[in-house]
Amino acid sequence: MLVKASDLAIARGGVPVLEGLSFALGAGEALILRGPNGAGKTTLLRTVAGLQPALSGTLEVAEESVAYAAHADGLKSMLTVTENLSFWASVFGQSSIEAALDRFNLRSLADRQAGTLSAGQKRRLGLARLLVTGRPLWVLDEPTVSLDTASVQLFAAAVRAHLAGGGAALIATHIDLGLEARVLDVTSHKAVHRDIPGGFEEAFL
Amino acid sequence: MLVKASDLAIARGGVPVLEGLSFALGAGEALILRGPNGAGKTTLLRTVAGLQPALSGTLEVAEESVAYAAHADGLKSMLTVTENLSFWASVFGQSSIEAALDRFNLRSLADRQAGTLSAGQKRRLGLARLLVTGRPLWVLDEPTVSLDTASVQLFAAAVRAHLAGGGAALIATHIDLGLEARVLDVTSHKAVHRDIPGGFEEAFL
Amino acid sequence: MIALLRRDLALAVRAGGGFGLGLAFFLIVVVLVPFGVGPETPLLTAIAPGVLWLGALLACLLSLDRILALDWEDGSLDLMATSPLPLEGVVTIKALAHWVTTGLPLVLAAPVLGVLLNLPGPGYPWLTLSLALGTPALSVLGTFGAALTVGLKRGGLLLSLLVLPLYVPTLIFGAEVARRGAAGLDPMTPLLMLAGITCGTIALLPFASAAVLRMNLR
Amino acid sequence: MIALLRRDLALAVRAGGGFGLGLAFFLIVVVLVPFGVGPETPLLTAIAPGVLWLGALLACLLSLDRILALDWEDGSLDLMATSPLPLEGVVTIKALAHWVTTGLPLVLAAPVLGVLLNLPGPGYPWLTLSLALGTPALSVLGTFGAALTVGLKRGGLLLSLLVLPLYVPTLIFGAEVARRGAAGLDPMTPLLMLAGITCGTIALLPFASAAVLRMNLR
Amino acid sequence: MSLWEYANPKKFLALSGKVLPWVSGLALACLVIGLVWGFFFTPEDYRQGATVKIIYLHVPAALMAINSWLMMLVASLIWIVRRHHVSALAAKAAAPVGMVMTVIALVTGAIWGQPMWGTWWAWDPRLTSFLILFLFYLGYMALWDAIENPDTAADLTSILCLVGSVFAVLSRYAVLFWNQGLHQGASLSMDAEENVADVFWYPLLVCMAGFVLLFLALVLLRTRTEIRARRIKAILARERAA
Ligand code: HEM
Ligand SMILES: Nc1ncnc2c1ncn2[C@@H]1O[C@H](COP(=O)(O)OP(=O)(O)OP(=O)(O)O)[C@@H](O)[C@H]1O
Ligand SMILES: Nc1ncnc2c1ncn2[C@@H]1O[C@H](COP(=O)(O)OP(=O)(O)OP(=O)(O)O)[C@@H](O)[C@H]1O
Ligand SMILES: [Mg+2]
Ligand SMILES: [Mg+2]
Repeated sequence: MLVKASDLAIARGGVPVLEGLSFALGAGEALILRGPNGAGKTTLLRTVAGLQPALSGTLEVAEESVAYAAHADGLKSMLTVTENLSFWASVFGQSSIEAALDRFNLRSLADRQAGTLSAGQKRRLGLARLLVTGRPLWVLDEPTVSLDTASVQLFAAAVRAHLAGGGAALIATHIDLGLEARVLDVTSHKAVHRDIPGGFEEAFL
Repeated sequence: MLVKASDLAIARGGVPVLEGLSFALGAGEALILRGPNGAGKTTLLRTVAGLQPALSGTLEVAEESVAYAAHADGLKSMLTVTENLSFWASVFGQSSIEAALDRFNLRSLADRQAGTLSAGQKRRLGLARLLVTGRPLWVLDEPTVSLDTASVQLFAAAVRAHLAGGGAALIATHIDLGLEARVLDVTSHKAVHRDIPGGFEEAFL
Repeated sequence: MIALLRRDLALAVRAGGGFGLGLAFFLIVVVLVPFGVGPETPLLTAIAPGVLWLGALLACLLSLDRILALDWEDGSLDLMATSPLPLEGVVTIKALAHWVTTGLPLVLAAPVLGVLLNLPGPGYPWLTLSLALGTPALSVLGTFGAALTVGLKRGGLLLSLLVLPLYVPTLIFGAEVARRGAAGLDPMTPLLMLAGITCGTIALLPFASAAVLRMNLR
Repeated sequence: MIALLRRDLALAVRAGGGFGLGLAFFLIVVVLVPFGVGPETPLLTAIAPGVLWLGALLACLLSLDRILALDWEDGSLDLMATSPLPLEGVVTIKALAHWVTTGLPLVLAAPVLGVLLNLPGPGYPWLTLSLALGTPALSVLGTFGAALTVGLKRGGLLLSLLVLPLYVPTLIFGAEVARRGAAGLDPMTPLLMLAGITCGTIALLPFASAAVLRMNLR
Repeated sequence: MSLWEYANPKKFLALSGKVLPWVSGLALACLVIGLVWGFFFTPEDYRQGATVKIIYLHVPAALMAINSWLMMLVASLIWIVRRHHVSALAAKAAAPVGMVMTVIALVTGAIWGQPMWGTWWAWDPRLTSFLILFLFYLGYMALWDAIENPDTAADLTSILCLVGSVFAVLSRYAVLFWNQGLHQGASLSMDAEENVADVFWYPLLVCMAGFVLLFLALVLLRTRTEIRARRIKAILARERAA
């Protein structure tokens, strides 16, 4: 089991946004998060990635297993595509970036500075970073933003390969990725109990 | 006629990307730009918006007619939704922002700081800005990024209303917006004549 | 235009930057000087007008990159360039907003800080006057530098490098007015020069800034 | 870790920031001082050690917001926090990279600039030594300040405000070493204090910086 | 067409390729003659002793430091008005040369100042304005360096050069006003009375000619390098896009 959440409640900016979330992901599984804008998908993903604490409930994530991809890609515009990837590869203790370049069709852009890429090309580079982390659990926040249809296919294929290799993926998205995966619609988990213990105003209510 | 391009060639970072583009947009018309990542859609839109010069060909855009919406929304995270909109309204000499708030369902967020909105809510605010410009020609670069399906509907309705009111729209997108509009696929216009006069490296070849 | 000024001032106040911090930096520089050069009063008195002018200049300098960089990053500048506002107007307003949030508080605070450095009595009005005349030029020149470096990622230091030599005449005449005033001499000549520089930059530089900005947006 | 250091240095060089600009700012501050306080040699000699130290401090200060803000804005910091690197290591490396690109060039350039301010002969080795010992503390303290302000939009001035008081002890002892050295007195006591401060900050502050950073990322 | 024809990079490369060896050769000859003559075949000054000989480096370098900024200004104007790439690149090429000249003037001046004024550095107006000039060079070069798109870089740096020139002149007056220093005035006037003695004067003239030629040669060389660099970039871009 890579992640296991039970009766999780999360807050953003001190306001509870989702509650009663329970899900689990094992090797080879993917879970797609859906929900309208502002529902709390980003907040949930940040919690799973360990960037913010949960409000209540339990969340177990395997140690050193998460590769997180947020809205921002964390690219250095002054470095080339290769340099950007190599940096992350060595941070995560991996050595080769060749597979990632090939899989996201970045070979021809390898020596371009990241700052001169188009929106979709940047995003492809951001996704290629996932491959060089070597981490089993991908936590992805709207990964296909500004990708064209061919690139969305590339991405779906990469996810499928990752799952086949024993990985798992937790993906928030608004579009159909063509993946066979469970879907968790967070709409029904909207927080109504404004007094969930742990909210930072709670002490004053 | 709001825009008229004939045999337009454009370059990005000194490299010609598209050539032989001809199109025209009159009142009530919309044109959807399609093409893979890195094709040059953003470059074309920036040219139409007057932010960069064309390489060759002619481009006629009606004076003071363009409302441009880029990837970045130009929001000030420290100002509230209302303040952000009012600022742009007064820059463009308009007075009321009520219609824009209603049309993009921002009423309930009106007093929130823009920085605390979710990705999709920010984008809605960025699109609402178009309504307060009062400009007839909308030039939109992937406007529906991170919008949920309901919001995409809102956006399509807004574009339809704009067209019905005598406006025009030039939209680059990768997804289907459900608009009845002509489509221009830029793929076939990829620049092959590397010696288009005016490219800044041209003199050196 | 007024809307832009109002927005910029609101942002300066709200973002926690604005008024307070420029002043605070000025205060700290002035306070650090005795730590650096030692506490002897005659020495401090001798360097007081210069240090106050230098402090004002550095406080100004430090906030220059706020003038345009934020608007560039979030895309507002692109949108403004396609709006009915002329870019010349935009840069003028930006300079004005910068002066109101940075220069003006410094002018008001300088006499108070003069006390810390034992500025001689007759120097106070001249110091204030010279700062009031000179700081607008600093803001306008700074806006030019900001427009030059706006495309470059965190051009902060490059900006300083470009702007500082441009500040030299203003600093010399400004400090000279304050120095002569403090020494009881006649400060008219440098005062006139200072006023001339300020008027000249305000009249001409916005055009250069707008041109440069247009190129950077391209 | 080494990868991070290498990347930061590459970025400093590539972004046109790095080595050159910190130095340039130092140079400019030192050059501007005489314009402010006047050209009299004895006066300049008297304030030279202090001004050199102040200039180094301000040059350091100006580049502080590069330490973490860029990585924050483009999301790298979030990604690094979820990577196997410990945040303590990240902030240490960041401080080291800052020192190599800013502090080290200042140390090397200070003697040259000393000439401009007529620093007396015996002061040179002590000035260099005090800067070499003191600037690492400035970088480490600066990283702490950068970690504190990283969430805030363009916290540049706020950062200065927070960091400058922290710089006071380093400045006092550092300038004292240089001053005593220049005057031919015995600079041992302040030198030891300076070394103590530097060792202490290097040993302890990274933990505080990492903790603060973790909170800011939340 | 006329002269502007040579604003075409290829024509310029061809022409400058032919001229360069001659200019370099002449520069070398003038410098060797001038310096040897000046250093070994002139009497020592009765007050300054042997140190006076540094004048053969100092004055020509100071001269070229100013002239090279002037040349950059002219080239920038040409770029702004007529947009000839070679002029932009020539301005870019001249900057480091001018900066080195400034540094030579400053350093030889400092070396000279030690015996003459008893100090390496004094805040004399002429020295000070050179220091400011040095800063302008530094800023100009840093700006070229920081911008990726070469056309934008040319545009921005030429405007900086224009504005900078105005402020360089302003600074010069400000500095003069601020401090009337130790350095002697211009003694290069045609007025023979004010000139240095002829024995020093002739070799100095040769040295100055040598520095002018050296400057020309270096700028030509560097412009050619810049053009070739742009050519490589253009070809790479074309290949990548193809
Ligand atoms: C470091 C600083 C110095 C700089 C930047 C500097 C700059 C200059 C410049 C620009 C000129 C050309 C003047 C002209 O053509 O009108 C010049 C000439 C000269 N400088 Fe310096 N100077 C420096 C230091 C000194 C020192 C220390 C001396 C010592 C006595 C000196 C003596 C002269 C002499 C004799 C001339 C030639 C006279 C003339 O032709 O004008 N300079 N210097
Ligand atoms: N910094 C913040 N302070 C306060 N509230 C915030 C903050 N950031 C987000 N919110 C609010 O928290 C809620 C959840 O936001 P979140 O970003 O998780 O939504 P989301 O599901 O990712 O939406 P989207 O699909 O638009 O990205 C939203 O209502 C949003 O307005
Ligand atoms: N600053 C730049 N310098 C050099 N080349 C650039 C620069 N910006 C973009 N390019 C290149 O120009 C081409 C066109 O880019 P553009 O952003 O117009 O594409 P796009 O069609 O908008 O793609 P996307 O769908 O990914 O947004 C791309 O191949 C891109 O790599
Ligand atoms: Mg989200
Ligand atoms: Mg695009």
